[in-house]
Amino acid sequence: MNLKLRALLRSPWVFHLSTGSCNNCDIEILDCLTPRFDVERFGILLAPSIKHADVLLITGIANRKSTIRLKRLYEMAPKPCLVVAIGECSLSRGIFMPSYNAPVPVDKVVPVDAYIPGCPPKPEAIISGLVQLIQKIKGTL
Amino acid sequence: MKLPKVRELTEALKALITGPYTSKFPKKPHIAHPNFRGQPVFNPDKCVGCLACEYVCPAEAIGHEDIKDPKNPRRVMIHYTDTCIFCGCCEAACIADNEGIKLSNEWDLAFFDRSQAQETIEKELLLCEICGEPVACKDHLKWIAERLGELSYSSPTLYLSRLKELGIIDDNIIAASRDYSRSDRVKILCARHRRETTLSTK
Amino acid sequence: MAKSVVPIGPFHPLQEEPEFFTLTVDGETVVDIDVNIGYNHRGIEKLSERKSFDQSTFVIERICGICSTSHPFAYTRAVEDIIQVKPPERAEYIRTIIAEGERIHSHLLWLGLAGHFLGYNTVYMWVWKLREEILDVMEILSGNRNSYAMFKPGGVRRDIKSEDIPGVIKKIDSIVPTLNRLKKAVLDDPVLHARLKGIGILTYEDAIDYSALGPTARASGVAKDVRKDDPYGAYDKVDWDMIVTKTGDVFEKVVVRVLETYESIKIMKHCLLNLPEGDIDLNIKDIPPGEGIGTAEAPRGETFHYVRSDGTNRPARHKVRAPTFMNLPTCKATVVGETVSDATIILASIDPCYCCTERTAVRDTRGKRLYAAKELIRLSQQKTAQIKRKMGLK
Amino acid sequence: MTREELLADIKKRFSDDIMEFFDRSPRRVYIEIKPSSIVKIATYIFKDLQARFNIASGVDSRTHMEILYHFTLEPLNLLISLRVKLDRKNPRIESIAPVFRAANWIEREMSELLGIDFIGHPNLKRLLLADEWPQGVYPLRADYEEWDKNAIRDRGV
Repeated sequence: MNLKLRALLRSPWVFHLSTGSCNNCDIEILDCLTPRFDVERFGILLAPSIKHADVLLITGIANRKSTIRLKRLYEMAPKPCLVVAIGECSLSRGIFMPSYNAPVPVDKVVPVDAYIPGCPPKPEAIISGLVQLIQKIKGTL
Repeated sequence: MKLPKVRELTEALKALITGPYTSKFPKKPHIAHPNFRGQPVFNPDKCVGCLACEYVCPAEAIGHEDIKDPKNPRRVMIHYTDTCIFCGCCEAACIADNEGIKLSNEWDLAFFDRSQAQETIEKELLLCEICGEPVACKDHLKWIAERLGELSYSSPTLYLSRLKELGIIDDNIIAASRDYSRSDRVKILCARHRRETTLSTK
Repeated sequence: MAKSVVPIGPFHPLQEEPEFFTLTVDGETVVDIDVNIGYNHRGIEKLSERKSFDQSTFVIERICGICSTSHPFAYTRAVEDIIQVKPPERAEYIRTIIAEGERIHSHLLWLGLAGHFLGYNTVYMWVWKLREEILDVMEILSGNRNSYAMFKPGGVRRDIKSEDIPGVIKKIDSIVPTLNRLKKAVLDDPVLHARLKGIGILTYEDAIDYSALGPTARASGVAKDVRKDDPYGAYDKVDWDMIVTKTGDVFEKVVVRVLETYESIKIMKHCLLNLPEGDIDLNIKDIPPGEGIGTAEAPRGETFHYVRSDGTNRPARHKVRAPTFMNLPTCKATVVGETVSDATIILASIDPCYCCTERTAVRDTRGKRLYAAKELIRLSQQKTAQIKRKMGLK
Repeated sequence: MTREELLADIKKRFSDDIMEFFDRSPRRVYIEIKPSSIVKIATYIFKDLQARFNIASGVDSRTHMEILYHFTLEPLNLLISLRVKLDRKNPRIESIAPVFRAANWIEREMSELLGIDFIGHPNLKRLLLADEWPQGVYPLRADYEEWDKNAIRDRGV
């Protein structure tokens, strides 16, 4: 297992999933790909389809309609895959906690490995979160 | 191959000199602008434990827990990092001249386990001598007494806690009047019991 | 000719929000389109009834990331409409500065995405690099890159320090030369003319019938802009002009948005330079029972907030309507009849903001040959490359 | 024509349908009308006065169900809101979607979130809520309670 994880961490391909978010966090993720933060230096690319994804970036409160697709996409992602929750909404639904359309937080739907708080988190926070996750995984290998 | 126009050449030269636009982030640490609204941090000695920040918080990201054992009554103020939206309402509403809780410049808050995603401070709590319910934090009563000045002598809870703070009163003085009638008047009481002792003639 | 169904989305890697268009395609031309929405629904109207008037500004601000000032702007105007009161002069100026700053970064964001949909990835990277400058400006002014937490019924929460203003003006001026080069690159590019002119036309009558708003309507000649018709904030104290064009095709929508960015830069600099003195908040204590309606001009059109208060400190009912809610149905009029490769750019031309509309959903696909969403983008980029070859530019 | 002429004309033309005319401020006018006359008045305002249909907002005040149809007249900077009161048990009203397509979605949303039935709407199906949302539960009603037993309302650590 750790051989695959080791290979995965050389250049983690990222798949971005917005399950009912205000697209602030989604745009900060896209900001990481643009010249100023340019995560391609670390080999992080937006995977064209879920089948190529190594890291799943989840934003949004996992509302009822999105949870069905979230579960299906999590099963479709090739294992081992890491899941990172970005922004307050995907951590504990933040300010939308009492919303009738958001029954459970994201980590009750899919197992989440790293949490990056912030509303929205700065692109530097997203990059440092990914780097800490990679070091943590590398540390345990 | 088309010859590059002059503009592209100047562009290339400029880029050579100034170097790439990409920020050298992981190598060079990023310092946010001083105006940036980062992680709210409690300031233990300024905070008076009055829960104003908890009432005002739009995302209900600040909670408290009163530990009522008589030996060491404490109020634990909890700030949940995974629910906070960094809006700055708590700092604006803090009665201890906006110093009790302050938004720091901290932005790198990634963590791996959500159950430890909270910061707590503890404040000393005063319990009602009859029913044991929390009255308020000691600092909070001190904060009120300072503002009321001599008016604070109207309420036994205030002046007793204030004088005990200054060390003028100690237990044996209060113990002396314990068994005389209406001795409840000279005790630190919660609002309900203070009303009862004031109105009743027991 | 058997019809096949083309799904776009819901989780398309590049689109920021999940939205799902089901195009029924007959050969190359799109015959029918069905928009299904509902993914982003977070029940904000019910949430706002739980929070006090002051707190629900933050729920409202998180309706949409890229128009996160127009909603609180309209909401605070609605609450002030209930009390029939006007915030102080300085607060109006600060609100206008933040609103215009956001319009600039929202239009730049869209220009970058439209560039990518057409295969112009360098435009995408250039424009988003430019956008970082304006995000730094907003971080200096309001403390966060977006979701600015500046609005409050009756005024503004934070003041703009006067020592920050020169730095901010310098940063805004540094945007203009690059924007000029981009404008020339985008507007005079023969390939774009051939690619975008004449497709996805929203006629004047359709724009009226669908009650379209914002740049989508202004590109079709409907001269409606809340900042001009119902002047609020400091818009009547700045001389700027509304951009209206005639034909309503995708190219006009690009033109309207690029020129509006210049207007916003002009307004923002004017407000920053003569910011009046005075306090910034009315400290509204109680809100009488009644109803109030507030509107504001978002980058995509007019946002509309209806607030009803029953005398307590919580709104009794809070109705929110975002501009994309009115613009999205217009894609039925613009996409039908166009070729599949143009579909993506036409759908993106109304600058859809799904978290505003709070609705996306999916429908099962039938039919034989299915394009994956990525294929559609490749088709659109192929068409651009094909036009380039035809023009001998390759 | 000016604002006063326009309002006087509306009053004269639909005098029997208008129950209450509340001229709140230079930019806001609230007109309460009989539910049966909504299509007639809405078409007049939309077609003849070239107003823009802004939105319709449904309100569940505990005694009755209320709908406000908002129309904006840009040249006069005036917003006319037609208020319609329906009974709360079985709110039904004629749909104005066939008249102008802008009202199509908002009526679908109100029927889904507030339970108002629109007669004659082209396709009154669900717009927002998930398919698993139970029939007959309307979240925006005042008496809505949480039906989902395993919903977690605290941080769910």
